[in-house]
Amino acid sequence: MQNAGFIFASYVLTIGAILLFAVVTLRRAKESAKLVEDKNKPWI
Amino acid sequence: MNQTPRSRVVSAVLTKDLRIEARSRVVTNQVLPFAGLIMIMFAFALDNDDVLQRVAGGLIWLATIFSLFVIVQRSFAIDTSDSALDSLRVAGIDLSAVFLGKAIALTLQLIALDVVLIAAAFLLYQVQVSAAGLVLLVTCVICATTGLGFVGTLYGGLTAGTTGRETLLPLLLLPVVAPVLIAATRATEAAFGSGGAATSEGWAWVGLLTIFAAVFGIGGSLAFGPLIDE
Amino acid sequence: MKASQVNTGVSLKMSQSSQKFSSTGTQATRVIGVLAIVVMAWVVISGLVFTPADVVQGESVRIMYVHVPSAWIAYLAFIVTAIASSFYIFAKRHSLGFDRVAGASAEVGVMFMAITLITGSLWGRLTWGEFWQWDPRLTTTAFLFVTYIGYLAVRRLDGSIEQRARRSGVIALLAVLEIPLVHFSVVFWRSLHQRATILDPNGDVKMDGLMLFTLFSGVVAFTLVFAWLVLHRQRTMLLSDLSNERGLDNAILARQSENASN
Amino acid sequence: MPSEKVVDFKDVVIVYDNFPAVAGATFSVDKGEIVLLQGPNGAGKTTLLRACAGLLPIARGTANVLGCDLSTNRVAVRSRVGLLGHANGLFQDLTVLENMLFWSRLVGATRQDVDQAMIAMGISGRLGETQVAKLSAGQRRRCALASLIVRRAQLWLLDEPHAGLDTQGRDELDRTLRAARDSGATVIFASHEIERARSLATRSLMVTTGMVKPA
Repeated sequence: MQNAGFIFASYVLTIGAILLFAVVTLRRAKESAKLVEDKNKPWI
Repeated sequence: MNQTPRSRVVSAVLTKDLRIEARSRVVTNQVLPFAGLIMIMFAFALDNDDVLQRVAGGLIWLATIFSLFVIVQRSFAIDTSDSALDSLRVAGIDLSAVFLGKAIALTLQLIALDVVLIAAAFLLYQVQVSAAGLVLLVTCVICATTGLGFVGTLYGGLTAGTTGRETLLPLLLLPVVAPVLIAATRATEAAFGSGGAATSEGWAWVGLLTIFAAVFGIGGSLAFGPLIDE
Repeated sequence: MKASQVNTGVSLKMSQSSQKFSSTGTQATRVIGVLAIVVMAWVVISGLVFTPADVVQGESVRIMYVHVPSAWIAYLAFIVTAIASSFYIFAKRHSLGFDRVAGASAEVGVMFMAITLITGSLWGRLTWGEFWQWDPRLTTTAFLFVTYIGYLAVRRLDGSIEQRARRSGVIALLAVLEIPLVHFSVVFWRSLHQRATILDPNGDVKMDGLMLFTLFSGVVAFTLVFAWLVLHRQRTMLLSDLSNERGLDNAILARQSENASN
Repeated sequence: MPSEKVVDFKDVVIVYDNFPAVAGATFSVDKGEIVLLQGPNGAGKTTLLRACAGLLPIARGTANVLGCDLSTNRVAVRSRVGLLGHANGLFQDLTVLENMLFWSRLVGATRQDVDQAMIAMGISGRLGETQVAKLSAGQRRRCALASLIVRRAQLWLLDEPHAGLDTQGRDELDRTLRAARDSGATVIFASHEIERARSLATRSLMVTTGMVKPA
């Protein structure tokens, strides 16, 4: 059924895009966090 | 220090830009044939007088907006080629006056371009215009080119001297000038009476063009200084 | 002053990141993250399984549970960008924190707007039989999407952090001015050229209680996701600004020692 | 006041293209001095001059020019300095006179100032009617210097002003700079031609790898 494919695709795309954004952000954060001292991280 | 009067800076920048164009004829010799060619190519491609009459307004403004990118880049190439823009910044003058001067010069060049494009539409596409339509057409050209002059100068200044400006400028400008493209096209169609449109329908669009020009005239005067002042 | 916020001083000691959290995480982001996952899971299950098919739209209404919230959150993100930018520009003390929030929010907004456009065209294919209609709402959304891609391109122009903040702040405010202009011209343009009545994405849907609740849960889930992403992204921006700053410290030291060795 | 500091830099770092072109410069210049910046290519002379003109942001340290704090207000200093960079800042399609009149209108100078400046740099008469694009490099340099003269700046910042000039042009330039100094201006210039420049300068500074030392 074509409908199911389209509906499924829209859910996968949405959640996939969010996860991709999150993973890329966290990975970049981890890399730069090593170079920065904790006292410069106001959220800690 | 003594600040030079705004009006003097505006007129100095305006006459400088126009005089350079009169000497170098870059816009006349390169942009005008390019825009004219767009009109001719469409005449070949569509090859149908009825269709051409209907789309004439859209083609005129599409050609204008494509030419806008070239004219804006040329306008700032004049100032960046020998770092005159740096000298302008160091001269400590009011940059919003520079913005106005350059925007007016750009608008006048666009008006000249549109006169030629509209003449081409009369010749190639057999459009017709009534007396009331002509008034609408002239007002529409003035309002639309003023808006384009403001917004082109603003984003041209931002991208001047940056790497990748050839692609960044259209990316920034295209969504912004979309309202001008739509409104000017509809007003011009109303003036030509394309597809049975009444002349009176066009004036609302001219109103939108005026609002656009006012918004970017004021926004540009305020923002131009901070944008290029680095 | 501005400089003191990012000034790390010259110190070569590596940081001992606290083990409990990942680099940009805190207790608060953990809670938001867990909540977001839970609510999102509910939206997916309810949207795909529990809710009934719509009388008019049929099964394709299920796309709405992700499409509508992502559109709303995209607009929310651009509003946040505009507010943060105006705080940066108009506040006396030009705080770079606002600039980072503006940038992070715009990035997330562009992502949600891309999701909106894609899911919207999938829905349109099922409902209208076409991927795209020149409907005012769609057209405005597409122009807005390009505008904010341009905004992100301006953020990547070279220059100092302050230059980036000033340029992009101005562009963000201009973009906000542009939204009503684009919207009115497009609505006006369509209203003069009536075509077949287009199915309104929200209007024609007869929603029962569970469907409304699922849609509402979608908005909550996406808001949580938005908050989580912006918090992390904005902190990541601070980290990369700071580590660039450290890179600069090292470059200064290298250039100075080059002098001593001569 | 016995010695009024026109330029006062303390540990100034200036970043250009992600590179610390000036890496901790400390120096000061008093009113009425003619200071020569010497040093190899890439030492940061150009960056230093552009920063003094308020064109580049200060990344670290404190910089004060003509009483303006450059890290808080770079723009205020601009109307009071005159900068001649590597480029001349001229419009190729305009004549020498048109260029001069353009800049003089912007800074509010009179036609008389323009004529005097053009005579001082030897570009009056027939040369004035020539398009800049048709001039030699040295003639363009003279034109740029003439448009700087009408600015009547309090601080002159010159990057390789002697480059491209013939002996006569250099004499005219030196005379102009001394006259400017006598009327209360301060001059900082960078040059590679040490012999010539030393006779003009009242003091020399050595710039190497972004740092400044007395020469």
